[in-house]
Amino acid sequence: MPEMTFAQAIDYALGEAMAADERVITLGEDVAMLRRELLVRFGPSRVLQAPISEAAFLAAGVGAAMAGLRPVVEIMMVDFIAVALDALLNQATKVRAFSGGKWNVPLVVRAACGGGYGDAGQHEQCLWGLLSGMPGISVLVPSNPADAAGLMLSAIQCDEPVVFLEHKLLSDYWLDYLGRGGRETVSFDVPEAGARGEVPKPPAPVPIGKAKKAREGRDIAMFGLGVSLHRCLEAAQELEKDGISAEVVDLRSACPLDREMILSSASRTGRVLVVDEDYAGYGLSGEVAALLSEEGLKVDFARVCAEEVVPYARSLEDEVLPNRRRIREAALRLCGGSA
Amino acid sequence: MPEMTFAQAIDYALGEAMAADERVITLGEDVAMLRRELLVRFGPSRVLQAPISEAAFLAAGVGAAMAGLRPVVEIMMVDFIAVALDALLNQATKVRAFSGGKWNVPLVVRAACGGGYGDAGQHEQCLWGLLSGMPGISVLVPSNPADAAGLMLSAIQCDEPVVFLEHKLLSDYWLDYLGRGGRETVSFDVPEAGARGEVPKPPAPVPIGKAKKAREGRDIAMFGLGVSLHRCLEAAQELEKDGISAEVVDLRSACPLDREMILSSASRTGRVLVVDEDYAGYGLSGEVAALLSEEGLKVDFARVCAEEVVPYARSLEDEVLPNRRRIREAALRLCGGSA
Amino acid sequence: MVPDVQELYRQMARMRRFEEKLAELWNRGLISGEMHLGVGEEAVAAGVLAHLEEDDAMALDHRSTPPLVGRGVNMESLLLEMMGHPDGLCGGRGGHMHLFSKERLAASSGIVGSSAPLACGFALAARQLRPGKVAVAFFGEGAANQGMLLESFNLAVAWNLPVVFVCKDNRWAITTRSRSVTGGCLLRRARSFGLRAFRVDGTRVERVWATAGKAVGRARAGRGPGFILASCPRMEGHFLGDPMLRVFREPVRQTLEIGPPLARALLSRPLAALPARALHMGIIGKALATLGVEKYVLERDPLRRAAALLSEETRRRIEDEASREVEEAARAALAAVEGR
Amino acid sequence: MVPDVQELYRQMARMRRFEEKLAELWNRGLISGEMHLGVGEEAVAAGVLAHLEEDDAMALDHRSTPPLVGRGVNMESLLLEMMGHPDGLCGGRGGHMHLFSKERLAASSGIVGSSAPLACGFALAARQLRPGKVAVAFFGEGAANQGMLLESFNLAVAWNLPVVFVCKDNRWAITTRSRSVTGGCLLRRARSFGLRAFRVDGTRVERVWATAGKAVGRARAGRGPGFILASCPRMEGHFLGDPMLRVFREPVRQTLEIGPPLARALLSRPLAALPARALHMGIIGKALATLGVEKYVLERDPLRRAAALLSEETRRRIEDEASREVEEAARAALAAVEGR
Ligand SMILES: Cc1ncc(C[n+]2csc(CCOP(=O)(O)OP(=O)(O)O)c2C)c(N)n1
Ligand SMILES: Cc1ncc(C[n+]2csc(CCOP(=O)(O)OP(=O)(O)O)c2C)c(N)n1
Ligand SMILES: [Mg+2]
Ligand SMILES: [Mg+2]
Repeated sequence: MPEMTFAQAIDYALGEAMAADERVITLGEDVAMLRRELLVRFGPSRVLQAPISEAAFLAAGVGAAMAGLRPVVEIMMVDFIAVALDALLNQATKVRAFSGGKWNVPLVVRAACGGGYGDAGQHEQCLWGLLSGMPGISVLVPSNPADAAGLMLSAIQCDEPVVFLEHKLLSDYWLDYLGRGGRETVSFDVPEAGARGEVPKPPAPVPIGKAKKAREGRDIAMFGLGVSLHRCLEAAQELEKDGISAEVVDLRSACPLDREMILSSASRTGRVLVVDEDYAGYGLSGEVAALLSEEGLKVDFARVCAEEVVPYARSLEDEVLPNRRRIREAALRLCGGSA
Repeated sequence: MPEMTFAQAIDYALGEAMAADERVITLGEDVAMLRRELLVRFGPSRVLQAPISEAAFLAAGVGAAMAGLRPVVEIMMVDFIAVALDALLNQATKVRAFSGGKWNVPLVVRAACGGGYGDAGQHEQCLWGLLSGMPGISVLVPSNPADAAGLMLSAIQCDEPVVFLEHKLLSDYWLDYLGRGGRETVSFDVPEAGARGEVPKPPAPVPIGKAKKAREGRDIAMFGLGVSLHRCLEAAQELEKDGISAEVVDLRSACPLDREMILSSASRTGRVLVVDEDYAGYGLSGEVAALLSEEGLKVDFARVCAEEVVPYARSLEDEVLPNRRRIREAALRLCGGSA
Repeated sequence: MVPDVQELYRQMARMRRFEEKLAELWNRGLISGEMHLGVGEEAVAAGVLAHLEEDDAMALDHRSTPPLVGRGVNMESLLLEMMGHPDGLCGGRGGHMHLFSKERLAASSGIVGSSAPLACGFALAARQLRPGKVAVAFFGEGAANQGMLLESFNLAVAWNLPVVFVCKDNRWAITTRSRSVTGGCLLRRARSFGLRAFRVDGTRVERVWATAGKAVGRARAGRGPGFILASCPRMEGHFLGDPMLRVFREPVRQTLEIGPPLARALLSRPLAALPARALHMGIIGKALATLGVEKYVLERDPLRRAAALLSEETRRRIEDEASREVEEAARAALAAVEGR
Repeated sequence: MVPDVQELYRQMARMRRFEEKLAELWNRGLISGEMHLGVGEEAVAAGVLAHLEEDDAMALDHRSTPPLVGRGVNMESLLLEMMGHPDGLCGGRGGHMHLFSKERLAASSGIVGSSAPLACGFALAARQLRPGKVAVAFFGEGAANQGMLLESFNLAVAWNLPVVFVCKDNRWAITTRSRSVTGGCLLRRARSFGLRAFRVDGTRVERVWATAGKAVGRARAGRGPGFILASCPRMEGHFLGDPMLRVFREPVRQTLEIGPPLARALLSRPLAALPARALHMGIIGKALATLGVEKYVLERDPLRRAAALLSEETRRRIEDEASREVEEAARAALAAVEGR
């Protein structure tokens, strides 16, 4: 298995899918440069450079998907979905339902997400909670190259709308574009295991909605995804010194959730900590709580999330995004100790 | 206290606010006809007819609010917010945070919401879950004329962005426009206590984020808002015959939630049923579950929500929206009985 | 080339009879929700559709029944859908604002302006998968202020998509006179994005046919997207039961409903200068008056105008056929609904 | 009226020196994230701002420092903000894409196109609360394809708002040649919505000044919104550290980075016809080449051009003053940052 960066893995899977199926196309702003390798391979009729018109080109992606293509539409950063949400909320996710199951929308929306490099909260949001709130959509948030490739493949093969989120802190070119800019004078807390790793060749699809146990543990189950998954693992190591054995589950998709694994980890440990870089309220962490409560699983529960708009200053940002310290403290509290 | 319809109460409060403060204006599509009484009173410079350009006129509302006005912007139906979400997600709710607390946005977004009259799920959504997921916003969902007037007043007085949702089933003119169309041949399950009632004169502001106990009970606490509140009350009556004493709480706002009342009702009854016309996933019901779980309150929990896109056929719609039967069954299950 | 006026009229008659049936069923309470008819738009639909081939696609707005009927979607399944029957076109789950026919590559949406980008996507797929096929978007002049639609004009040009945008200009958006909230002129607006733009009297089917022929032909040949601005009357108000129309149809009852609150508002304190108030009152009065005038401009009925091109006998034969087709579909549909 | 070229140059020099300082601090790692400079846009900013009065408002895009500096926002507080210091303009919470000065009614946003509707709102409030005051929106030519911005053109006309839209046409949107994704011509586009539209060479401050005088004057007098299309160079790439620029600045290292994967892609299976691939490769090559050419069109530097209108002595005096002001602000800001 070759080693790849997170970003390479995604484009590798996309490239393989495009090679295997002529109906797969990709479009978005600056794709001629961002996906130049795909452009060179597949030409401008399948790698379409778009104007700054997210609403139109995302909705066009819906139409293209309805009419037989399998478009991967890039919304450069997920924050910008706000100008184009209609295409998802009122079009893509409604077609299957309104048509009585007769028509479907095999659309992939690809977007960079997440913070940790100092762009502030109009460019560093996660928004998977908001997006997951629409019935009829899947929202994937890989945390490592192999999953990234496998989930991209599954997204393209899926017959329903899928949002694929690429965390900028794992994605070297985004981090370089937006954060480093070629400087040696700045540093970022990049989880190495997420940014680089082995990827099966040919890429193997990773099933949508299946979580993965990233670490076994007895005392507490921590649920995370994307960069937060790595923060959980980092915290779990520290917690070991505190005498706490933490299980860590990589949810891999914000929606659908892997009920089974969540329930089994939660019931076995009796304590649940959701770590979510997205906003705390009305999102993923609440959904996990509801899922547990609905099943009558009465566990100790806490969450570590972004509680407010991500501020610009790196030091403030580090406190708003879930970090090791906050995770550890929350875990200790849950386990009856104190930090 | 004069009796008013739900719709009259809102426009009454809005009219009083406009009379008291020149900075209050209202704008939106068709307001010259929808708010004709305000137009006659305050003229076209304060009741502005807008083109079908929600993105621009909502964002203009943000700018107007920043520059000293207190705009009430109508997005005819909340579903259409999808074309204008940027104004809320990336502008209105970010200004206070990004400006370091130095600038704020006293904006009210008014929109009709909800179903029960056969327009299907591109026009009958609630979306308060999606909207509540943005830090820095309040989302109000009154269930009766007095609250509608009082909350509208508070929304206008609030210095931060507020979404005010007007349920179409309670609002006679919307229901007539969209559902009845002057026909005698159709009928709707309108909760009378919500559609008409006494309203204090002058209108009394209702504090934002304060729930109200709508019914006392011992065995189970049901949380609802808007039309769902009435469905809870109806179900509670039936449950009485089943020997179950149900408490019903009108949340009145989807965000912020009244932590205190939710916790007290939940802990007293030990059983919680969230009844929510909005989508089940990643929304209000999850947030209530998280809130309870975070407090370590281990109650029996269930939710009755819209699980999917609202279908067109009235009979199908009736099953997708929370109804008495589903509420009663869920309550019975929670209380250990069966329907 | 000359248009086949008989065939065009036949399609228009089918659309009209069908929608009259819809109105009847709606009034009987068998169709729920808002029911927007395309009565008055038949010449636009028929004139454009005459140039469509198999595998061409259509993106439609909230007045989508005429194009669907014109494209040959089964009338009974349409009626069943409107009545929310499981055998309806969409299993009763879409309803009249959300009609989908995958076979015919036709989709409607109740979100104003959304048909334009959808058609761009249809056109993009056509170019990749079905070269020589085109997509058409139908929408109103009010939609021409919606951002995603304006973006689509640009997108279509930037990507040279085989798409034709058809703007049905009935001059109203619900109760708003579109001119009063629209800057400039829509023809120039479309042109300024680089679209080839045509203006046509949308009540004259033969002219629509000729204009659409040019626009569709160009798009099909890969010579670029087009825009057609077709004026047409709004004969049945915004939707069935339009309260503004009711004012004219039942003046006494409705004035009693609308009048008193307005008068109260006029007099309520604190008072703006009374002349100002009278002026504001005037704004509403004028809107209502204009609407009233419009309403009775029935000589702009496209069917009447097309009928003038035919012999009385031909017209009657076509009408009879259309009525029969609709009645049969309605009978079958009603039987199915009542049989449930 | 004639422009006060000295004053205009003074503002431009202040903007330029300030942004050079930003670049320095950014390179030192003291400023985080994307840093978009307005280097090359100074004549547009200065020429427009010269017509603004107290209580006029500005809505800005991601290149907002020149207008803020020109409007007199304290340099030290701007620098502190960029460095994320609690005493910064926004308490270190906004950063360079989200700068807000309530006193100066100036707000920036990193969402492309959002400045236009924001300015409409500012203008609406001005009309109600501060008659005779105007609002200005700055944005790039790439933003002119964003729906909410196009809607704003219409809204401004429909409501006759006292707003001036200023489009800084640097011909690029990140790595995209805007012409390649934009239909028609932007001047005509603005005009088609009913805006009074002006074109001007945005590198000539005296011309911008004259044009802006007309547009702002009309708006201020309530005679309607305006649009200015001002061409200007993008001298520093899209943002600091722009990888496309790096290719030209450090050709060897960067080509090693970009080259091999491209070559691999060129040869990877399954193969498109090789000539097609060479063609695709050409697209990228051409983009890079164009950028390279652009980069060296430094004679379009607006400061150089404005300087030619002044005596060498005056120019130097102004430059020195500007440098001193910036250096002092930077010294104070750095002291505060290091003192933490
Ligand atoms: C985005 C959006 N905004 C508002 C509405 C409400 N609405 C439905 S139809 C309509 C008027 C549309 O006018 P026009 O496009 O001219 O079509 P017409 O009804 O005149 O045929 C409006 C505002 C909507 N459905 N979607
Ligand atoms: C809605 C949205 N889409 C995309 C982006 C990413 N983006 C940031 S700047 C930019 C290019 C803007 O081009 P232009 O308006 O010409 O301004 P310039 O950078 O050339 O000054 C893009 C696409 C964004 N910030 N917001
Ligand atoms: Mg119209
Ligand atoms: Mg540009």
